[in-house]
Amino acid sequence: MALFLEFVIAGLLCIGLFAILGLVLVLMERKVSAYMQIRLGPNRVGPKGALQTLADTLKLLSKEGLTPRGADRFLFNLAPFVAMIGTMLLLAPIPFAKGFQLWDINIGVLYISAVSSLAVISILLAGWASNNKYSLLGAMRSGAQIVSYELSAGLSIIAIVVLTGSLSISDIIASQADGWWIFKGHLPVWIAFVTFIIAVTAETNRAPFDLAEAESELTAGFHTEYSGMKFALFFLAEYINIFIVCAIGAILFFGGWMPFHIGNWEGFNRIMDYIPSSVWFFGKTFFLIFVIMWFRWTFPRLRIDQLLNLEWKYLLPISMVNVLLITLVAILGWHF
Amino acid sequence: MLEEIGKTEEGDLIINIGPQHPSTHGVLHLVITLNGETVKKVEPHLGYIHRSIEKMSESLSYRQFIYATSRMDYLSSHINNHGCALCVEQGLEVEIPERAQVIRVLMGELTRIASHVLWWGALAMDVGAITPFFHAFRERELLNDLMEETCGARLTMNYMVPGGVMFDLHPNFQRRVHEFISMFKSKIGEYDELVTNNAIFINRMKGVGYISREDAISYGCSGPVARASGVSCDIRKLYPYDIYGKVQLEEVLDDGGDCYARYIVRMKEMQQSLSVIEQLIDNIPSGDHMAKTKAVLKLPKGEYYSRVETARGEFGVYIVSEGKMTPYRIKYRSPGFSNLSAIDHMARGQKIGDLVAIMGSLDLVIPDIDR
Amino acid sequence: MTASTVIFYILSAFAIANGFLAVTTRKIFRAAIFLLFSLIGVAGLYLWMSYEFIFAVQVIVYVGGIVVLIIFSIFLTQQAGEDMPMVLRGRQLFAGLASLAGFILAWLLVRDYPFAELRGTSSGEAPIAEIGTKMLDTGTGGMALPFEVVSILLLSAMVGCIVIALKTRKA
Amino acid sequence: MTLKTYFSNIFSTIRSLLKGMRRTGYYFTHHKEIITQQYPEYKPPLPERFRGEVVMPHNADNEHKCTGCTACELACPNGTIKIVTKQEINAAGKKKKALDTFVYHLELCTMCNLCIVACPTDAIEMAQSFEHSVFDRNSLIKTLNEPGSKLEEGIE
Repeated sequence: MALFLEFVIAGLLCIGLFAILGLVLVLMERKVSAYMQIRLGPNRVGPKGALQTLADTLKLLSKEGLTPRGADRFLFNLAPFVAMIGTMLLLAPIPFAKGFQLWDINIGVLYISAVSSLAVISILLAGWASNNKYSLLGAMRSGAQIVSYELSAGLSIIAIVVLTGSLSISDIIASQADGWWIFKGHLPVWIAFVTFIIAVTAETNRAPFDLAEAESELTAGFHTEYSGMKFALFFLAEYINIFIVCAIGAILFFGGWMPFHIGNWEGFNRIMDYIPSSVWFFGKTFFLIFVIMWFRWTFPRLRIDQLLNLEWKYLLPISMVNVLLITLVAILGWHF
Repeated sequence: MLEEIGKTEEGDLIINIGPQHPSTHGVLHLVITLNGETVKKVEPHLGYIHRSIEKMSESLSYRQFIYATSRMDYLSSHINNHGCALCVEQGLEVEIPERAQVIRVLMGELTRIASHVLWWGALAMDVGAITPFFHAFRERELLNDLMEETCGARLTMNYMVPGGVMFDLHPNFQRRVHEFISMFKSKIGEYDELVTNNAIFINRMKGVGYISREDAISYGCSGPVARASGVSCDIRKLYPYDIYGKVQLEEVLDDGGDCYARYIVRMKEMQQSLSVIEQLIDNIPSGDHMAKTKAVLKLPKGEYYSRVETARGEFGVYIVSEGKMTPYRIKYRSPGFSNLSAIDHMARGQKIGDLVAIMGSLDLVIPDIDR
Repeated sequence: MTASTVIFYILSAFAIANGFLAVTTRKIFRAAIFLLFSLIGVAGLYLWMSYEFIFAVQVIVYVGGIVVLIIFSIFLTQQAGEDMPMVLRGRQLFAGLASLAGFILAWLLVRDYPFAELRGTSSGEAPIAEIGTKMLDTGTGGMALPFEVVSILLLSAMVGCIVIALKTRKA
Repeated sequence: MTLKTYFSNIFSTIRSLLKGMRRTGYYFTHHKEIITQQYPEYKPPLPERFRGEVVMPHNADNEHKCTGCTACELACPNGTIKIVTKQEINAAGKKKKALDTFVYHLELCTMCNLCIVACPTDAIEMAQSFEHSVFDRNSLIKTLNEPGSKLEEGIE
């Protein structure tokens, strides 16, 4: 019975986190874009516009969810839930603070990369079932995109796995107690980090790799026909996905909830320890999220063939060589 | 599911871009035939905002019809009005005071910068970068403000009238233009940082939408589109009107023929316009801003044609007069229409993303095409 | 009946029901999706047995790879949205008999396999490092040879793909 | 493609991208560059030549300058102005044409300023108002002369 209660509490917390993260991230995106575009952004609803996304959610809730004629009704309605469930499953192994992890699975990062491949299914489903040519083209694009970028994302994760010698997320974090991998690992880890950021930006369909929805080409791509709450679910899943991949980035390269320590500066290190571990975790994650948003509001979009060229001609060969380098570093113990 | 009307016999996908589509900048309807992502054919369908301005003008007097041309190419409304005024003046055979000529050229060049700045932002948005659009509007707002002060309107000016300009310059005009020039010069470097030198942008533009010199001529392209293919067609140089014969102006030519060449030509044209403004702004001759004309204008029986260089290319006004108060027939030669006709040639064999880039590089203003 | 058994039956029912739907639906895209759910159900069973590694591999390979590939090939074929023609009665019968025979065969194997002996050795969680070492082990129980054979198979498939892709380019 | 161009490509690409990010990053951190104007609270001053709608100024004695000559009506390209005249007996006892109602269709007006230019007595001018939205388009049909107003002395 206690186990059951635990399940219920964990589930409720997850859903709550989901909703809050969605609201916060959408607001953050709008504010970041506004300041980069010399605008003010939302500033009417609530203090400094803080309740704007809540108002938008209420609007989306009250809107009619249309299903276009000729659509495969069952699959059309299923797609947003697949997107949502896939994302929700990803929350399980993420440690939000020291010892605050829902499920310390021994194959943590492998689990993440496995379950995140569900996202592509939801996009393919949505694109196909909408009976819309834009959606179909968007789905085709994102299929090709996600399947290829999973490779280099996986390889850059493997780089850290090689250094740590474990797939478990808690082990990976524990291995960074004396310094984050981004500082300990020299150039190869930096290369892995850059590849990782590029690959996950592509995997989450964010600009400059937002070809699946490319608004100037395909109006809205795979979710052209979605409206109301069904659209909101896609939207939410996209933002939570960003949070999750950034959390993984923070765990792999920035030590998750590990505070920042410098060698033997005992005083400094102690001060750093006073900052709660959850602050460290969310700080790092949100920094990475900001970087990804920064990309979006700076760069033009790539074309589909350039996108695949980038992966197959640049990222994949580089990260393959990089894995070899990392192995060398790990075997010879060159890292600190 | 898609078999109803969406396919050709060879199994290619037919897809509608527009009439309502984010990248058509208005209600342009393109029917494109796709093989996968590759464009096989582009068919523009026009007429969604046809307002028969030419026919309407036949019932308006020679003072009245000019206002309607602001609503054709609304981004170069000054220059459109200028062309009409020139055509009427050609028939009236009036001498325009030099001050009016200088004001007209100044306004025309400011309009060109305002139009190109907007195009720059819109092109960046077409290829997926949204931020430059807002930065472009910062500069454009300054121009709009200073034009509003003199002309009384921000978009549809109706400032040029047969015989000169409607009002004299506002006393603040020179100061504000100087302010704009210094501001614009400090910001133009940002344009390069954000877009011009961006590797993704260059990749999206280079080698895309190529049109050769011969093809550009045979499609009747004009303006930056033709000049990017090496066709010398700047009306300001070839058939100088008003004060253009006396100012230093370089015709910007490029032989790339692709989207990137068109981009570079327009960027350089902004610099040229800026230099024309700098030459004129401190040397505005004093005098009247309008020649004396009769209260009711009547053109002698005959045919009149005048052309000006708008931000998009050659704009021609053709008037047939029967000697009455209203023209017998008016025909406008709008640059956008001819430039659009080349889109099929440019986009064949390219990707959908390229089609959007090509549309952006043509700088289409749909009311200019439909009239 | 413990909660664990309930979960087992739910997962099995989910996998079987979706598998059944996959072969009975007349829309080919839906068939692919039901197949996907069936595979997810199987993955869930692995997770239930706390073979997390196999679960992850099942999801990566089947959900992320094979089903996506199937969906892609559905996209690329025409008339994929239409109902497939009904299968002839005779073929239906034959297919039914074949699957029944397969089921009986599998059942016989399962019935006669000495699971009891293995149950003692399995400690639940499979250590990943051990799997990795076994993969490259050339001694007894090592998987080096099958691993390399599979690698060569995949390599030749890849080369074959490239050759086919190059041929169409020339034409 | 040699290995050298391969890597120099990568580096030049990354450099150009970082430059763009530096620019947006600059604006992200420099909030005084923000150009947003909060419209209903802040109303930007409009220049005196701004063309918002045609109005007919009246002086303190409720007098206007319109003689009802219909020059503006003729000048208007859209038929925005309709002038209704009446016969009036002036101080000298002579019968004279005078303005009865000056009907202005704001919904048809394109703010081209031709009527203002055409008016020989400067009776009408452009106002700097621009918030014209209403729920009923009939309320855009306006009578510009005030009730009971009359022509100013000395205007012919």
